[in-house]
Amino acid sequence: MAFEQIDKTLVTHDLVQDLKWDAELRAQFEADQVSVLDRYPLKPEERTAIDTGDFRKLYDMGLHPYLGGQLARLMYGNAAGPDATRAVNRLIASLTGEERPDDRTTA
Amino acid sequence: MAFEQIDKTLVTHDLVQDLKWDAELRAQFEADQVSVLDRYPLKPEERTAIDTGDFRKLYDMGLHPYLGGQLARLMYGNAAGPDATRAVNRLIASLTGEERPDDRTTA
Amino acid sequence: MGDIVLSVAASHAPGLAGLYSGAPEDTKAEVDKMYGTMGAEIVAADLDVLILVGNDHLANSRVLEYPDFLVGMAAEHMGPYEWFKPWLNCRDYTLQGRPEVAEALISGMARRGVLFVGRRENLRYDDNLSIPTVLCDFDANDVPVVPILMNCNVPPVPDQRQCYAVGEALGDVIRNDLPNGMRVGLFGSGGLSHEPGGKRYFFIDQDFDHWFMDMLEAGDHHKLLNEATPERMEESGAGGTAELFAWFVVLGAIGNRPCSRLGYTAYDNFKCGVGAVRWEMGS
Amino acid sequence: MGDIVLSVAASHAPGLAGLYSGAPEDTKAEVDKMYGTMGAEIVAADLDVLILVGNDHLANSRVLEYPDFLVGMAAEHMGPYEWFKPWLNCRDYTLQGRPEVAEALISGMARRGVLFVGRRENLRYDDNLSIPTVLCDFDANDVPVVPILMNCNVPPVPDQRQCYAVGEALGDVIRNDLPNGMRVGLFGSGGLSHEPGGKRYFFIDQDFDHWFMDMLEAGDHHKLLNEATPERMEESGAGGTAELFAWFVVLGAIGNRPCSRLGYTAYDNFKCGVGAVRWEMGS
Ligand SMILES: [Fe+3]
Ligand SMILES: [Fe+3]
Repeated sequence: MAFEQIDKTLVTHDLVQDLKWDAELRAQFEADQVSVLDRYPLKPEERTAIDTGDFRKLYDMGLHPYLGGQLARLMYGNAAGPDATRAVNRLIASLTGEERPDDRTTA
Repeated sequence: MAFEQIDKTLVTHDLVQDLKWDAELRAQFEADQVSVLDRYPLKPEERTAIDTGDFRKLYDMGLHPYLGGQLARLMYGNAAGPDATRAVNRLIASLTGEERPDDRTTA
Repeated sequence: MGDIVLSVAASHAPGLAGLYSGAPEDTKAEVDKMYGTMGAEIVAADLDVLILVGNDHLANSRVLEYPDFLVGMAAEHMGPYEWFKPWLNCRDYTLQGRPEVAEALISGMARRGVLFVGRRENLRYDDNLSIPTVLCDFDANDVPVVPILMNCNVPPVPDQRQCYAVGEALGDVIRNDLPNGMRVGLFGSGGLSHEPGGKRYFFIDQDFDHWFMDMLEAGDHHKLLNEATPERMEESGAGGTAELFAWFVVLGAIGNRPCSRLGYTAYDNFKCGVGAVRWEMGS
Repeated sequence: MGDIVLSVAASHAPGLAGLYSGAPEDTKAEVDKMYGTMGAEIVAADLDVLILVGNDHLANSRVLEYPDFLVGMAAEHMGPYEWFKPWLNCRDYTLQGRPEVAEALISGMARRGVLFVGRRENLRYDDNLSIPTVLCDFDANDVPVVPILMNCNVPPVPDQRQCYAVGEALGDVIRNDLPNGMRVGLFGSGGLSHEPGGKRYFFIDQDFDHWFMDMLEAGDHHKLLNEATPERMEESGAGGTAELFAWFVVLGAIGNRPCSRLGYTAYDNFKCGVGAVRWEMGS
């Protein structure tokens, strides 16, 4: 991932930041992801990539990796320990295309 | 007025910008200036200068002249023509210490 | 491979709308000539986008969080902003935006090391966009616009050299990142000498204004970059004259091109030297 | 005439709080040593203000409106921000701010041509401020803090030379604009190698980390400025390692001073090389 590939104008960035900054929106996202995503003018392939947890596609479209990591935690778990480790592993699995156990902590 | 003298942290800047951006606040300011000013953590001499229309003092404290011009229009009239000309003349009179008729348009 | 097919720069004093009817006939005629010429040439140029660079005037960001360059990314630009209406006394307008061009500018400038902040919402427009719009009839002629509002008077102000360098990067983005054949116009909005909100609010420095436009016509950018400093601008009108840094962005983008003035007038009630120039962009 | 009486820099990996209890004993001991030493020295230095420079991590501004440097002007800094709490798993804290120092920095940097954006509200703090706070006990010891949150990974990123130059200006402001005798500490927060959110999320480049701290100890700023480029940082962890640019701000502010490392550990679950250094500031 070259940082040059970041597309600053990608709408997913606003989604992730709104979710971090607005506890109510976050609760809605956890209860009904679809209804929250419907409010954002995402490109069709951007929306599909979020729906399917396809981080590789999102990164190819220019998602900022730091916000990608946070999106994974918003989707898969944000608490320190096994919870966030699972989120990290699912993110890496999507980016590399490799199977990866949820508790793996080495490269 | 050297632009170097601007104090970016002066609270009056926020007051002027809020008044421009919020029609309701502006209506309150027109009806009851004191009640609006009370909401801002202005320094005592900054508050007195606004209360007395002492722009020279405000500029010495670091008020941005562009916002000073707009504060004069908020206080004395914002419409093109005689209205704004009066505001400009009162501002200049305060800055220079010269008497100045409300309709003067030359240096 | 976008092409810069048109470049102009002009004053945007609010009085050009709000105080026009009370101005002397010769002033009105000079204003009509300058802005009429620009309007006709802009329409004739059949632009895909007009990039307008001008002073933000503290309209869109707080003093403590004031960016150097703010790009209007909206699909439509509407103005004037409500509070400026009585002061401008001009018609309301809606212009087509070009969000995809705004995005390309933001991304392209970032790759070239220059921060262009962007906002998707309609920005607050005062005279910076409104005066060119209503005097050159952008609205009636469906001229698509991307506005770049800049910092001309909140310290630290990007100076003439920095703005010229930003313009060089902008020109590079236009030529290399925008779609092939896209017809781009540039409009530097602001100046000439004036001191809004200052002791010398009604002061117009005609000598400076002619000196500056003479230098543009002479085409000596080296001398211009050496002499048109913030200090020199401040002498001729603190916090206002430095709006001419918007013209340096245009200069940097186009490099050295033949330049001619389209007119000039100094009417005290406008509180601003009013002039316009056009650069020849070749065919 | 403020005096910089203390300068340190250290990693702020969130796992230092949230994953500490599960770390190996030797890792814990190394962490305790580094942050314990810094904490004790900061308390002993009897600071009037600790200026902490660290990555904002996209916590306080949108990607499209992301400033290079954001100063926390609040009278109190409270953290961690709610969403970061489970991930950090550290105690809540309230630190004294120094609004008048924050204001002096903003104004002083503006006069020196550098834009420091400021915000009066409490900022959202994640590991950048929280980890130093809870590991060095700023809260328990009433250490007054002015945080400067910076852009380390949103294009265009200020590079090592730009950050060093910003640090030079900052040092000048501290020495010339702050009150006589004010005791100032500097804390560079961030790094070492890591790649948050990337394919190599668990990667730690120990060779790079030692190379970088060796260079600091060798004190060759010229070589450091030539070699610690954004590209070199990206090789060792895209978007994370460049947090070390915060250390360059400290370097620029203090110039060449003897430097020694306080420790280092590379525990995979921290997802970050963790090290700390201290510069000798003389008496
Ligand atoms: Fe203007
Ligand atoms: Fe970090």
